[in-house]
Amino acid sequence: MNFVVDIVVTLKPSVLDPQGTTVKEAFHSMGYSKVDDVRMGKYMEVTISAGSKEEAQGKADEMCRKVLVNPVIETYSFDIKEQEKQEVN
Amino acid sequence: MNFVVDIVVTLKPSVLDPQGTTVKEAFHSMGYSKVDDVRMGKYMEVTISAGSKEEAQGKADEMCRKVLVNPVIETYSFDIKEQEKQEVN
Amino acid sequence: MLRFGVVVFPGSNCDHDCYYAIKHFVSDKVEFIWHKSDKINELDCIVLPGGFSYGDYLRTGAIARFSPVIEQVKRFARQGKLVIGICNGFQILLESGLLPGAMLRNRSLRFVCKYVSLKAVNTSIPFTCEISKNDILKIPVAHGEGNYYIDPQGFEELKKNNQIVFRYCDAQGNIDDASNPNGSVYNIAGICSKEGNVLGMMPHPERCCDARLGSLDGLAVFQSILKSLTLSH
Amino acid sequence: MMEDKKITKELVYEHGITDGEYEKILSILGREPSFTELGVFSVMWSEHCSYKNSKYWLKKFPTTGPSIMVKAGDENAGIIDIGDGLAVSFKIESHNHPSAVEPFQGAATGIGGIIRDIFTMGARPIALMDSLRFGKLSKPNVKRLLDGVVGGISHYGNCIGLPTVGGEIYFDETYEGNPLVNVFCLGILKHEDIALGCARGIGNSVYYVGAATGRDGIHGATFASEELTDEDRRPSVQVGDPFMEKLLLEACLELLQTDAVVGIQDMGAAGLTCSTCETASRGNAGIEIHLDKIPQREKKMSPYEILLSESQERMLVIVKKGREKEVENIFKKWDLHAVNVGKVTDGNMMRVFFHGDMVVEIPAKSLADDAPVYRREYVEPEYFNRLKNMDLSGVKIPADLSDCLKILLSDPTIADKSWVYEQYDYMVRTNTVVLPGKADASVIRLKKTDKLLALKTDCNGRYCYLDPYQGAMAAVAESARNVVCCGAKPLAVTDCLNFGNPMKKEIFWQFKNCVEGIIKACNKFETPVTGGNVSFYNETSNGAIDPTPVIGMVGLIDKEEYVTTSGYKNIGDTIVLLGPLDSSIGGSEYLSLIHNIKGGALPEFDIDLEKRVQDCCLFLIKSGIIQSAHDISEGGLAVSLSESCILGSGEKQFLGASIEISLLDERIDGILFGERQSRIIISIKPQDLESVIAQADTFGIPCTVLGKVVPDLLEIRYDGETIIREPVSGLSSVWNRELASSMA
Ligand SMILES: Nc1ncnc2c1ncn2[C@@H]1O[C@H](COP(=O)(O)OP(=O)(O)O)[C@@H](O)[C@H]1O
Ligand SMILES: [Mg+2]
Repeated sequence: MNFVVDIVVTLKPSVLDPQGTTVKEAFHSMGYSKVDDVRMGKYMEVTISAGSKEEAQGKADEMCRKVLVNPVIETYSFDIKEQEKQEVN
Repeated sequence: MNFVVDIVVTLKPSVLDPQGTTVKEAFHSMGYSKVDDVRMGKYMEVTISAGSKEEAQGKADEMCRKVLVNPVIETYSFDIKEQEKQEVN
Repeated sequence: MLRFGVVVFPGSNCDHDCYYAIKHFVSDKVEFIWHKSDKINELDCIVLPGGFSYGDYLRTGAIARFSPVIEQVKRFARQGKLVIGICNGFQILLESGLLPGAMLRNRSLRFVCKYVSLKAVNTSIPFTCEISKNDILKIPVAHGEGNYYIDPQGFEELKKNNQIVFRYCDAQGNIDDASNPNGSVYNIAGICSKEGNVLGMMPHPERCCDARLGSLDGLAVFQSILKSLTLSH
Repeated sequence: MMEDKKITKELVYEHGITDGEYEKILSILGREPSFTELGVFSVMWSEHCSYKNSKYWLKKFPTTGPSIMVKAGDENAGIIDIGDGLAVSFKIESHNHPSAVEPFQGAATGIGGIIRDIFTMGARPIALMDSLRFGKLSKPNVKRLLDGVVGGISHYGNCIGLPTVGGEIYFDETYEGNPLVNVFCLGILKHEDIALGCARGIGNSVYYVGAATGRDGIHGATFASEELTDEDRRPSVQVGDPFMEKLLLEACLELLQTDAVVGIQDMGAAGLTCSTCETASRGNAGIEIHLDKIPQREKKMSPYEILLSESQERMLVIVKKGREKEVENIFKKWDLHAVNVGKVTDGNMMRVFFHGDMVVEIPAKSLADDAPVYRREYVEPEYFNRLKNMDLSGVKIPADLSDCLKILLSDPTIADKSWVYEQYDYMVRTNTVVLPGKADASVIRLKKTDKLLALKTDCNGRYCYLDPYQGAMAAVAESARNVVCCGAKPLAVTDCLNFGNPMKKEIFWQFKNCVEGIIKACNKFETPVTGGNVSFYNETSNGAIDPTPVIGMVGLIDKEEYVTTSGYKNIGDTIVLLGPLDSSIGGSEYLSLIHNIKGGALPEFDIDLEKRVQDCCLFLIKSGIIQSAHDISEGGLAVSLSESCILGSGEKQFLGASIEISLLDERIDGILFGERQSRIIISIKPQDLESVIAQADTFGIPCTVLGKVVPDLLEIRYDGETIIREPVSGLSSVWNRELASSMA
């Protein structure tokens, strides 16, 4: 079976996010004053094959911990689906 | 009301994604042969205030198009919630 | 003669600079170590040079730490031998756990290449024994992710063990925010392992070993290595 | 043949092919082209690949000389002998339109492309430069473009490990919406290592190496030949992969050290199509390739798409029969896939197959060399005489000239550029002897030799607008002057000709006159043109950009001692002007910035005098007399003096200058801020003044003692009256602050 894993990696809340701050300021300077906060992260869409959803889950978690995420500064979450994700827009 | 907008910006499918490709190859060389594809993108969590969900939606869409995304190479999708997103892990 | 090895990842680009500086100004015996090597020759010091190891698109050094050569480097370090990581080399040392902490993007979000001043705050390790305490060195930085981060606990550990080696300062030696080129915690430019045999630093000492390039301050690091190795031989 | 769209008149026009051109295609083929073949012709005969509108004029450039080893136009880049068995290869290229659409990736892939042009020649790239033009910095969109472009250059150049050692940047309304991003690369090689982009030897294998092919940039070459007006036709822009290119670069250079390679060619504009037909054409051979073997990133690509894709980081390599394994092993070492996709054939045909079907059969030469060449019409634009004859005598001299100086120093075009170059790793490879910002040009050493090279790009678009012929001459002259000020003898140039739509007669007049100006100046300086690039259609709905023929100059420095920088060195040194004092303000930054006038006749420019000034300066440098040298360019004498003070100042002490000028009946603002060519301000030890005066006399140039180096203050007196008196610390902070704070 094929699974699409949508992974979001963000900086831990305790770590300063200069990129988020810059984007927030960009919004403000363009007149979007109602933007209260911006946090930036990485998004990864990984397609894997596995025998079951549980197996895919385990694999994805391992891949995050071993490669995709640096636990000193980052935290992650993911979502697994069996079919392709639908794009808005 | 406060809304949390989770935005994902990815490269259009036809555009080369060197980040994704290198990560995929890294997985393969580490023995994760079942990884079929990796696409990398940006994730942003933007907190905005708006009168209604519809207003927030419209604003978020405009912000994506005007600031966050270059439609020549990128595409985006987002999700709006009224309260804070829960982090897995 | 003391033997140096310079690790070459496909995206290393200061490998030749390190090789050149060592060969001409430090020790004749220097060789390249290919990243796929799972065996290394007898060496006294390994240099992890600057560059973009495997493109570094995920995180700097994130993929390099899985290369065969890094296993060798870890073994080498465990034996108490000297390992110096410069710039990307420092990032790899962090990712592979040989040094504590992590690198974030520069707070300006921009790459920065310029001469900076460094204060040598630990001069009791093999990499700095020829430098006097609180000496100010002018050595260039060139990086996009040199914003060193460590959590408060880890930071206390670093201080307690005297692991902070270089800090960014101004020309007069004042350590302040204005002299911090990337936003690193406590103006940290370089740290060492508890045992003192592994050094990671963002500035590039190999770029100032040659009088023709404007500063000789980088040579002090290599001369320290030479001195300490000679003494221990 | 398969998947054929029916060829209609509309389809032919959509491909930018005229009726006459289509006739020519019919007569070459003796039949109707297939859809794929039509695509092939359209990209090869586009302006970008064929130079059909400019070729006639480009052929007039001086391209020969005693040191030319590979001439302009013959290969991807020219090659120039620098002695001791070494040679250099360098070239400049534009990536204007992609950068306007996607500044970061547009600029990044520009760097990728120019680097491939150089290592294709067998040269190891050792330095980059960037020549940039933007609209006024006060516009948010300009900031976004600048940030993206500099970020993209920084990303690609730094990652691949090449120092970006210098360049230039201008801010002017004319470039708003159509920024110019020209990038330069220089490589070095041994004489015996020259590699050629040719396919010969029947039966030799054709290899495809590097990134897989996707649908990106299809018709990029055609796109570069259109104006940026219609939003919807904006094409997809490629994303660059500098790490891939680093692998390609190292692998190709390693490969070229074997003798297994017959020819090598990068896939730039018009991708696979261009590289196959050009190599075959150069080798007087035929070539056949099989598209189904081409590594593909996307599913279901058609032959048309595969052939026309401009995916980045790809090379074509012609390998000797029987040596394939050796080649594959080298690529494997660098984790690259090399695929055998075809072979060199008898005859002269380029044949392309797809799953066994022949989809293209065209004589290679007809694509590469037989593109139509047009002699476009030109006419002198109405503005030319009007602006030239504009009377400037009524321009008021401002009361506070100190204030004017500070406004000029804070003008982003003049102010410190460290915000830009500090984002580039200009030191990697440990060869950069004169760092950016320290002198009029950048200097790199060549390890294992005594030689050094000085590099600079130059062009003032406003001069070229007001007087294309003289403006282009001035661009060559200034670039030569800048390398001379560093102690180098000008060697050769590359040029990037950025203009509007060549179909407009007034634009073509600018083009023709600029080309003639370059020819005149290159002949004078004995600097042949080794190659370059033409970028037309730099127009927006607001009209064309100022004509901007950027010149990239390379000079050779024989000895380390000759290396000279701009900053003053010692208090008490005498400051001398080589060349004329002058007060004309036509075309100056001062006139534009302070009085908002773009006009007036350019100051008198005598190219013979220019050459003598440069010769004299170089002679004095070689005699060991000169402490510092800095030419006068934008902002005039006062800005040049200020810069030498600022650059000479250290952490402990500011250096200033005490200047005394007497010249009755001349406009003081013109003396201070006028921009006449042919002028270099030097500082010398007082005891050397006599020999400087004697040498100036020998070379037949005017020379004026301006004053001396003093601590802290810049003071300028005119006929005894103090008109400027400023602490250098203040000037320095005005000059340093502007660009960085605008971009913070
Ligand atoms: N875009 C750029 N990239 C890199 N270096 C630059 C750039 N623009 C200017 N510089 C550097 O800044 C210095 C001053 O440049 P410029 O103002 O063009 O000098 P000049 O007016 O003497 O020609 C030079 O060393 C130049 O190489
Ligand atoms: Mg100059």
